[in-house]
Amino acid sequence: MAEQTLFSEKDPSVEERLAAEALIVDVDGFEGPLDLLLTLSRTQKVDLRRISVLELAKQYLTFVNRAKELRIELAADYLVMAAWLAFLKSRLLLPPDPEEEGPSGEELAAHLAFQLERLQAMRDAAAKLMARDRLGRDFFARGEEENVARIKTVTYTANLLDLMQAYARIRTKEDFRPFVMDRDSVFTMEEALDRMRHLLGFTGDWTDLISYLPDGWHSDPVKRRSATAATFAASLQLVKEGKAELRQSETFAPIQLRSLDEDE
Amino acid sequence: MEDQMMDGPSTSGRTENDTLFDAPPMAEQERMVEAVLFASAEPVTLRDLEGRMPPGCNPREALEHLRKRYEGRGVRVVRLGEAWAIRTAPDLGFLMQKETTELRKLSRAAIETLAIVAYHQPVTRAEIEEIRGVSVSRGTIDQLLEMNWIRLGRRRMTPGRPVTFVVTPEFLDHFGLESARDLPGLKELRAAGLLENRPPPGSLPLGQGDSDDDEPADEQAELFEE
Amino acid sequence: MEDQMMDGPSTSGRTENDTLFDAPPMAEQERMVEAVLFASAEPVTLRDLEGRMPPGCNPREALEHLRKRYEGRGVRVVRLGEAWAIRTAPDLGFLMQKETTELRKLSRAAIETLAIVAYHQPVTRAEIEEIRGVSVSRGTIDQLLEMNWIRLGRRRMTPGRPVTFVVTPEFLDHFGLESARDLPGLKELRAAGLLENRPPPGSLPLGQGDSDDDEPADEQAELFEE
Repeated sequence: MAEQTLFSEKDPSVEERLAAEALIVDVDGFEGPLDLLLTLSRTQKVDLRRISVLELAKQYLTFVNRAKELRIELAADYLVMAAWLAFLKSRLLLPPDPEEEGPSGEELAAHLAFQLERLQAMRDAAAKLMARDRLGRDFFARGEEENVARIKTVTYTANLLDLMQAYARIRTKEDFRPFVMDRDSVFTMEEALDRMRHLLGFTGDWTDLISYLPDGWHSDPVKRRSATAATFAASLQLVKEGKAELRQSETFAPIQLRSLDEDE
Repeated sequence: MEDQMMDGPSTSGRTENDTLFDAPPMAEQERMVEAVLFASAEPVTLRDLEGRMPPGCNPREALEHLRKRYEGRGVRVVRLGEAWAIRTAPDLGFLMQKETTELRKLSRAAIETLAIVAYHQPVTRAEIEEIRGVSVSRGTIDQLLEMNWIRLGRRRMTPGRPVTFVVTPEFLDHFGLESARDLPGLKELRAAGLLENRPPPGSLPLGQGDSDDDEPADEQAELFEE
Repeated sequence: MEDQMMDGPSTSGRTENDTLFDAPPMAEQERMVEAVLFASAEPVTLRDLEGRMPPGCNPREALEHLRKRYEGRGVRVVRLGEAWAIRTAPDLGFLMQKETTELRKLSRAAIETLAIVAYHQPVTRAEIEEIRGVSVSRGTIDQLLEMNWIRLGRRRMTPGRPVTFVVTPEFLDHFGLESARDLPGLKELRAAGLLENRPPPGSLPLGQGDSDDDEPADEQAELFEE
């Protein structure tokens, strides 16, 4: 069996080979593997319902092999389809294995034939649709709309595209905005700095840093952590600016702060 | 104004106050519907007609009379879903070279997508892709939306709640269809089972170990849960 | 198409070749004149009609027939100088008032506000401002209320009990939506090219993006629900 398969792949009929070459030249013209399969199926010159999927799989694999020989790069989906068809072909050729799970080769082939028939049906339907009598070409609407302009009201309008674009615009704008978190329990360094600059003048001597925490930020651990960090960072900034000095008697001892301005 | 009426004795009942109690006679309603349809290039909905005609009128019935009256004439009364319009008879198109508009060139992808929406509606993007065997470019859907030939339908009640597409009254108008049920060959296609979303037998043979690109697989799965 | 004709034996003379020798029957000429007058953007002169119709036709006579046919109908065939047109019967002018509304695009502020209400409803004014990043003028809200596209929803059960806004059935009707839930989500907007193809910072952890709760718009909407 397997040898026979190989044989037919390596030595396709002249007709098949010519067809495959013609197709390869045109590979860009196809809309994916299903479209290509549909075109290949036409060479069988039978009703799509009676198509030989095995034959079709062989033709497709021949096509892919020829493309490889000609060093034509095929898109990934063509290769995926080739792998699947090779799998299908082996299922169709080998006697059914009772151990094997999943659908039979015949079921898979029938589904592929259905997909091809459905695609062809939609193409035929599309052609019939486009060939209908059409507005503006075969039949016509009123050319001169009556204008009995007595009441002139302005109606504001918008269509769905406007609406979606507006929403997209807002959301896109948001993408550029700094990520805004729920700020309820965040005390920023800027806020701490403001507060300390203001308070520093009133406290002459060494003062525990913790006493600079704003009211209401002591009890909740999350808030306290944020306020402490911000206040500490702010105090470092003040030291850097030469406006204050810090001291700590030992590791983990309270940190104290004193204004330098007063000394001057 | 009233004196132009010529349909017998009931005509005199057509003053502002009386209409509240007495709808105009059907012949008069037919005239009204005729005037409104003639004046508009766009299809006019039944609701619009009801809103414009005096209370108590039955535009649906008047439209049926009007349609019969114009049978075989140079213009026809056509129904487009819930809307009505007057259009020239298609066999007279040759007289209208001056009015002929260049039809917008549609790509093959757009034409096929349009047909799939029309025949399979409501249809999701994943289903369109399943039928065509290729992904649908965003430009294609956009173009059809922009031409007002398709619109968003109800969301599918499947995981992910994908949006669906359906055709519009403008689509029906353009292709001279009374409703989407009148699409050519619809019955035959349905009878042949070609409008079904038949699941592939068993599990998907492709992309087994590859769960990275599970997005299409997900949508695919939804498709078959119907 | 020929079978649409109803005037006896001469009908068969209406094929391309024959018209050179044998003008179409008068009833057919009347159909032609009717279609041309209907479809033309301006009044049509006799000469124009002669130019369009097959040789041997007598548009003047056809016009006379047509004019008689429309006597007493909702529209009339009228002569305007050297040209002819179809016009609404003067007594029915009152039906045309609706035709004269002028359409204008909604302002950017209004469409954005409307979009936010549609996507986030029920939504308070403060929330709209939060999302837009700018304040919303009273006029904008009033305009949307007046257009009947948004209406007041339930009050929020939060301090101050602010009013919320929701979209109306008229809104859904205008935009061809079955429900506001049919609006495409952010993911779909992005796929349709209406959004920058870039995930908002921090919102989509890599590799977990395509699970079914990947609809930022929906999530956002829920944020605002009570």
